[in-house]
Parts: sequence; structure tokens; C-alpha cells
Amino acid sequence: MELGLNVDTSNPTYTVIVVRGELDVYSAPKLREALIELVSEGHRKLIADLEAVEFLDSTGLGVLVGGLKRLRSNDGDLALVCTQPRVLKVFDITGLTSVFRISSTLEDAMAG
Amino acid sequence: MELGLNVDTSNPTYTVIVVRGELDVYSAPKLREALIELVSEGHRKLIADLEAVEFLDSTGLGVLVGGLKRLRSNDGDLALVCTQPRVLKVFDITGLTSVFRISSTLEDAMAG
Amino acid sequence: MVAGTKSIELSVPSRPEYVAVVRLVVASLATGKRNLAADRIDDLKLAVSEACTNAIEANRKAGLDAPVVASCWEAPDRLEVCIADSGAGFEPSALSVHPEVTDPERLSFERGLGIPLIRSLVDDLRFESTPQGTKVWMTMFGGPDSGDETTEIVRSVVERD
Amino acid sequence: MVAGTKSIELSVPSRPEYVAVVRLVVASLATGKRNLAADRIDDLKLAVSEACTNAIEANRKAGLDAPVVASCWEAPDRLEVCIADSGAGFEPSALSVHPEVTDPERLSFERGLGIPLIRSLVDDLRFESTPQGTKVWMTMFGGPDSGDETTEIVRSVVERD
Ligand SMILES: Nc1ncnc2c1ncn2[C@@H]1O[C@H](COP(=O)(O)OP(=O)(O)O)[C@@H](O)[C@H]1O
Ligand SMILES: Nc1ncnc2c1ncn2[C@@H]1O[C@H](COP(=O)(O)OP(=O)(O)O)[C@@H](O)[C@H]1O
Repeated sequence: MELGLNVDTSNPTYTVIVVRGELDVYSAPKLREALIELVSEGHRKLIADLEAVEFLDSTGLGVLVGGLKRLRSNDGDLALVCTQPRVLKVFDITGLTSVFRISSTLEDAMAG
Repeated sequence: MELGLNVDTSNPTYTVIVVRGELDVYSAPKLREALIELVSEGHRKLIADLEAVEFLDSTGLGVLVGGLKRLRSNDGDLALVCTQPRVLKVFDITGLTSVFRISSTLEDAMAG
Repeated sequence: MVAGTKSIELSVPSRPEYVAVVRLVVASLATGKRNLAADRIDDLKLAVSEACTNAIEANRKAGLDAPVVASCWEAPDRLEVCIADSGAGFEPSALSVHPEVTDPERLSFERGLGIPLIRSLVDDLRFESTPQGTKVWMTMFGGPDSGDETTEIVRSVVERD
Repeated sequence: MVAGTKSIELSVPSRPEYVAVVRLVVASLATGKRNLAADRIDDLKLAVSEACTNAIEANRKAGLDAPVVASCWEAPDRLEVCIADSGAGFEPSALSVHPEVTDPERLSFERGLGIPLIRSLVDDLRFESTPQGTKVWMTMFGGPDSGDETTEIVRSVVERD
């Protein structure tokens, strides 16, 4: 039920935010605040690692889209790492697969 | 939610019944039927392995007590394998720790 | 209107932290009682989450302390879930249509994804919306488990020695 | 009589397969909302299971198709769970006392363990029983989580951009 967020700034180019748990109307605001904070701190190349996300609904999607918009309007980007079929399905149905850059591994995301 | 029951008759003396899942008013009747069948088939030295039991309430306990009575009145016995604190606690509170022979391993149960 | 009989009814406060428990209950019922595949249960959980999120928002916008009520209805060939609120209602057919998914404009849609998602996830979707509240009916087809042992088990419990 | 405000209410058919979902809901609420230790949550699950089993049996004995209703009441210092049925009621104080746990007679008690178990598991136990039904009130003490972010989160959800 709890959302876990871990920020990894060890890579000089990419800032990675690892999201764990359920991303819904209860927990999504925490992710949004975290993304806003990262942008305001100057991070521009963000990667959200969704591999440990157990549930994602449209409120969670909305926060990711909001983060992407905020970053793109600051010459940045938000890429995703995700291989879970049930999470990918939500991006698929909503047509957001074509909006986000979605990679299978963190390495691929950083290479892209 | 489902109860799993596996009967192992490979030992010449002891018949082992491995119980998995939740043992409550919904699932306990299945265990009772299994115990009755084993007794009617002539098994007398039974060991119920409760290590994979996720939940046990008084209806489950009642079935174990019923099995024990049935076996003892047939010169048999029902021993238990259990190390889980939350399951042991239920035997403790109800005073059934002193009624059953409870071992930590299957080997101990067979040695006893 | 409804094909089945009501099994579970769950009433929760109109607060975001209670959506998870509604998902949990519906998923537990679907898992235990139906032969729905795991991915269809995920679909139902997601649809329920969307409908509950909207119901909570509708109650709060109306300034009401009313609960959100989830009920499950079971019939031999289907499971129906109804999510009900006491909000001001809306006209589902009047919802704006999204730009094509290939349209770059898509990016401006942080909201409005819920109902299209529900529609593509469940087998049937119906709205009953009035100014006194909204009911969202979601149906998943799929029969009950083949071996229906319920009756026997109940008997043996009631007659336990 | 009750110190808290009602949060969740769950109504299930009087059938054995629904006891698990009541345990699930109460455990989920206790886990998410309270700083109850894991073993106290197990205690509460067990107590709820016992009370639900009795409630189902009471409804069935009375020949009623009535549901069992579980409600959760939250106060700053406690969580109360009420399990209600519409059965014929009973006199809790008249329950026969068990033989000492060291007594070999103990073995004859396949039944009658439920209420003594509940009593030793919860912090407070009260019965309201009439010929029209029984309510079993079980209380666990333990405050809510320290950082109560609920209000903030609700605000940010309602105002989401
Ligand atoms: N239960 C409801 N009561 C009132 N209005 C609703 C309800 N469900 C949906 N709506 C309306 O339909 C709109 C679209 O809903 P939806 O597709 O879920 O997207 P979102 O909730 O992100 O706006 C909502 O913004 C709201 O105006
Ligand atoms: N909700 C209830 N309604 C009516 N009678 C009840 C209820 N709960 C308990 N009882 C009565 O109290 C007795 C003892 O209950 P309990 O200690 O749980 O053991 P058991 O259910 O195994 O008999 C029951 O047999 C029943 O007669």
C-alpha cells in the first residue's frame, strides 16, 4: 500500500527515481512532489524505474505525463524503465507508449 | 485463500499430511475429510505438517482435535510439525500445546 | 438490470487512501470465486480504481462526507461491480473525445484517461448518473469455478460434529 | 458507546468462503492506518475470523439469508471492529467455562474455543446480543501513524493541475 521512492544521483547525466508499490490517487501526489523537487533542483535528464510498481492507474499516469511536460518545457526528458506487461498495458491502452521513451533496462535508458 | 493438502505415504510408519494456506471455517472441512479418509484407509501414525499454514483459527483447531481423538481411539496418534510463532500462539492460548505432540521438524516428529 | 445476486458490499470514506482496499476486495472476490485469468483480474482492479477515484472526487466536489459504495454481483456467467457515489452526476456521452493516440496533442491529456481506460478493460460498462449520484456498472464475463463445493462445505460446517 | 468514527463497512453473505475477505479488509485497514505491530494485526485477524464464523452460524441457524456486517471504527488511540449478525442471539455470560488447560478433559473441546480466543487476543471485547441479532465489538489500542499526511494528500489531489 505504501509508495517507495528512491532517488539515485550517482550518474553524472541521468537522475534515476525508483518507484515501488502502488501508484494511485493516494500515492501519486508523493511522486509528483518528488518530480517537481528534482526539476527545481536542476535535474533535467530523469529516468523513472517502474520495475517495482505493483499497480498503476490513470492518476499515476497523469503524474508521469505532468513530469514529462515539465521536463520537456525545461529542455529535459523523463524516460521510463518498464518490462512488466500489466504496467506496459496501461501505457498501451492510453496511447502513451508513443509519448514516453520506454526501455527494458536502466542501461538501455541511459544509452538512449 | 485455497487450502492445499498433500499426503506423503513414503515412510512405512508415518503418514505425513502437508497443509498449506488458510485453515478456517471454509477450508477446515476439507482437512477433516482428508483425516477421516486416512484413518478409514488404516493409517494410524499421522503427522500434520503445518509449516505452510498461513492462518489458523478455532475451526481449524477443532478439526485437528477431532482428528487426534479419532486416531487415539484407534490406537493411533496425530503429531504436528510447527515452528511458526503465530500458529503456535493459537495452540498456546487454547491450552492445546499440552494435548498435541508438536515438533520443530518432520525428522523430530518421526523420531518421537 | 442486474443479472446476478449481490454478494459483497463495501462502503468506504471518500478519501484517497481507501481506494486500495476496494481494489483488494474486488480482486479477492474475483480470484476466489471466478475462473478469471490473472490479467483479467488486473484489468478489473484497474477499472475499479478509476471508478473509485472518480467517485471520491465527485463526493468531495459536492462537499459531501458521503461514502463510496462498491458492490459485487455474481451470476453464473459474470461478475458485476458497481461503484456508487452521491455526487452531482455527469453526462458520460458528453465527455470530450481524445485526440488520436498518434497526435502530439496527446501530451496535454494528463486527465480524462479514466473512463476510456475502464471502457477498454471491462466487458461491459454502464452509467446511471443523476444529480443525486452516479453508479458505474462494470461487468466481466467468465463463469464460476467448475467444482462448486460451496453447498457441501456449508452443510458440513453447519453439521460439524 | 463507540469512541471513533466509522471508516469501512463490509457486508458479506453468510457463507464460509467470505470470512477470508473480512479478515483481509480488517488487516489491510489495520496495516495501512495504524501503527499496530504485525503480531497484533494477526491477533485482530484471528479474532475477526472467530466472530465472523459465529455470526455466519447464527444467521444460518436462524434460517436467515441475512448478511454479516463488519464495520471498522477509528479513533486517535484505537481501532474498533464490530461484527454484526441477525441471528437469535445468546447470553455471553452463560457460556460454559472450559476445564483447566492441563485437564485431560480438554480434549473433548473441539468447539467453544472461539470466544475465549477472542477474549485473549483483543484489548477489549463487548457483546450486544438480542433475539434480533448480535454485535461483537473488538477493540485494539494503538494510535494512528505519526505522520498523518492524509489532509495534505487529499488537498493536492483535489487541486491537481
Ligand atoms: N462518478 C462521477 N461523478 C461525476 N462526474 C464524473 C464521475 N466520473 C467521471 N466524471 C466526469 O467525467 C470526467 C472524465 O473522467 P475520467 O475519464 O475518469 O478522467 P478524469 O477523472 O481524469 O478527469 C471527470 O473529469 C468528471 O468530470
Ligand atoms: N453471534 C452469535 N450469535 C449467537 N450465538 C453465538 C454467537 N457467537 C457465539 N454464540 C454462542 O456461543 C457459543 C460459543 O462460541 P465460541 O466460543 O465461538 O465457540 P463455537 O463457535 O466453536 O461453539 C456458540 O456455540 C454459540 O452458541
